[in-house]
Amino acid sequence: MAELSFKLEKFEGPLDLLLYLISKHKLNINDIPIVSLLEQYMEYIDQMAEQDMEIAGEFLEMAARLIYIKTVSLLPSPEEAERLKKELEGRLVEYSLCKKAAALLGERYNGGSIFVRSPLKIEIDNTYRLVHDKNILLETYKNANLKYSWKNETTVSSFESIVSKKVVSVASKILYVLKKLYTFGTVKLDGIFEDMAGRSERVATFLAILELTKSGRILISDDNSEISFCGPLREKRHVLAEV
Amino acid sequence: MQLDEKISIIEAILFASGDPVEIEKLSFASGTEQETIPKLVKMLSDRYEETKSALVVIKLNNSYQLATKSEYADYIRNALETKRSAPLSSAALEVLTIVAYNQPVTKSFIEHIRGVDSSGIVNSLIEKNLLEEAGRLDVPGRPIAYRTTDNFLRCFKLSSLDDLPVLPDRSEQVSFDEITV
Amino acid sequence: MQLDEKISIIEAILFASGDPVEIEKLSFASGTEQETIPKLVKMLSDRYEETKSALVVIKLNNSYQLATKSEYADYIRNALETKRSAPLSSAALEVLTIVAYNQPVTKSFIEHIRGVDSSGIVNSLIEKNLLEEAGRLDVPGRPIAYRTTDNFLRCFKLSSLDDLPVLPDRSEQVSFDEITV
Repeated sequence: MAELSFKLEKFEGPLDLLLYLISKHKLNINDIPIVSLLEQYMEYIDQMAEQDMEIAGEFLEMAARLIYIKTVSLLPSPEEAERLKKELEGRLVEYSLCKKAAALLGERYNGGSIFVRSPLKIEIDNTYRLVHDKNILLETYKNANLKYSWKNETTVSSFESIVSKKVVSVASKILYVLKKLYTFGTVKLDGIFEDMAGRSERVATFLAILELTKSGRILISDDNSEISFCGPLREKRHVLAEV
Repeated sequence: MQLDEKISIIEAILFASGDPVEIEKLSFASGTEQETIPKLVKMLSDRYEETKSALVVIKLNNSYQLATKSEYADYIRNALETKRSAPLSSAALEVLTIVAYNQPVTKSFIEHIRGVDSSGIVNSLIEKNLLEEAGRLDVPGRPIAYRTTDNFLRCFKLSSLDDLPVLPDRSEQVSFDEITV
Repeated sequence: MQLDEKISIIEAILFASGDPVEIEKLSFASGTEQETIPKLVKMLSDRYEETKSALVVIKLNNSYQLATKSEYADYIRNALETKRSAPLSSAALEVLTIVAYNQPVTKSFIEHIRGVDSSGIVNSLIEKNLLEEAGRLDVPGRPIAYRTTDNFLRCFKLSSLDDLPVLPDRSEQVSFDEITV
């Protein structure tokens, strides 16, 4: 187990972990089987949780993202899922390129073993001596003023359309629910909506719980009053929560 | 003027400046044609080579700088009482790579590619004088952009960013051996 | 170890230190007996002499320092001064113009118009003797105000500030009262 935890800690982030899984299981990075990748990914996350390692938000967010892609792919029209999958694949290819380039660059590093001097200190007359046409000032002033008036036009109303309509994503709420569960083990269903003001937020949370239930990550109790993790985590978290 | 003398003028200027000096400035200050400067610098390098001097002339972008050969690093560290700097972590190398190939870039660009918060690493690379701020981008929020420094070029034995290793082929399948740094 | 190599170690340490280095330190850092150091330094000097290098080793009390021969002083001055008298950047011109038309103004007024921190530019314009301090403004915080210098008038061929090109429409111009600091 000690060996495993060493392995888990060395991942730089979720993308790093995903690349590892893709390479370990010889998956095609240009056409990832999301379902099996998600399973393997969640296995690692569970292991981290079992070892009481602090799971960084980025790892949970990626879990939420994978679950979301999987869920969307079950919908009748798979275009959205395909788009999200392509986006993730793109990021993975890009990150793997980055890692390769970093390795190449690392080979050249000489560890700061070349030394240079600081400049000689001599008395210097810094007076500016070049001569310019005075109309340069006029041109410059016009441009500087332009900048100012442009700034002036940026008023609250420019942002209204962005701010007023707040859309809460289901993915962010999946993350929210998972985080709650990792902290408390079991969560009362009506408690989870308590602090939510907006309709969009409530709807997203509700959908998040449905998605998580559908993908088998969480379990709704028989009387529909609380949720908890499926599988081995459940018992452990129960104990923790009671202590 | 004797050729030897011209070489020494270049040497004197490089020595006194400490920092990299552009070819134009060397040309202006020494009263020599710009085209001749690289030749004179080459002769200065040869002179150091022949006398087994500890000094070298390195080229950074369009500039030259006088520096010590890396094999003398330990002796210099002893004298200046500086510690050997720890090797760069793979995370730091990743961030440097992203900046080097895409500069100027913002922190959020770096984080998007790496998928993890990289603020601490960027700051420590700035402290190490491998990255520097490059003003603010003219996009909403006016985020700070970052670029690599001359010291970065020196530390990676590059004379300019064009010298960066060619990026691996995009189409290749990753294997974990390759990507473990 | 070769004698050549020992000489170069001394050279490397003197080069990187910049300041004078004591014999004890040279001895410790290079792992050479103290008595040997003067001999090695002498050989380094001879090496410079033979190659007609611009460098010399000078002795100060119990220390040695690397320096340039005095006959190169003018070239060095040329090089270091051109570093400072490079043509004004467009940012510097912008700051200069803002001050010229609105003086006396504070740094925060300049920053307000430009939308970016301008402290460094103001300071370098002061160094170039194009701007100078003009006392403190009698507003909260008593910020320092800046104005242009006589040298500024010379550089832009103006006989007085009244000579500044007339702005297209004065009423469009932001005045200091509008944007209180």
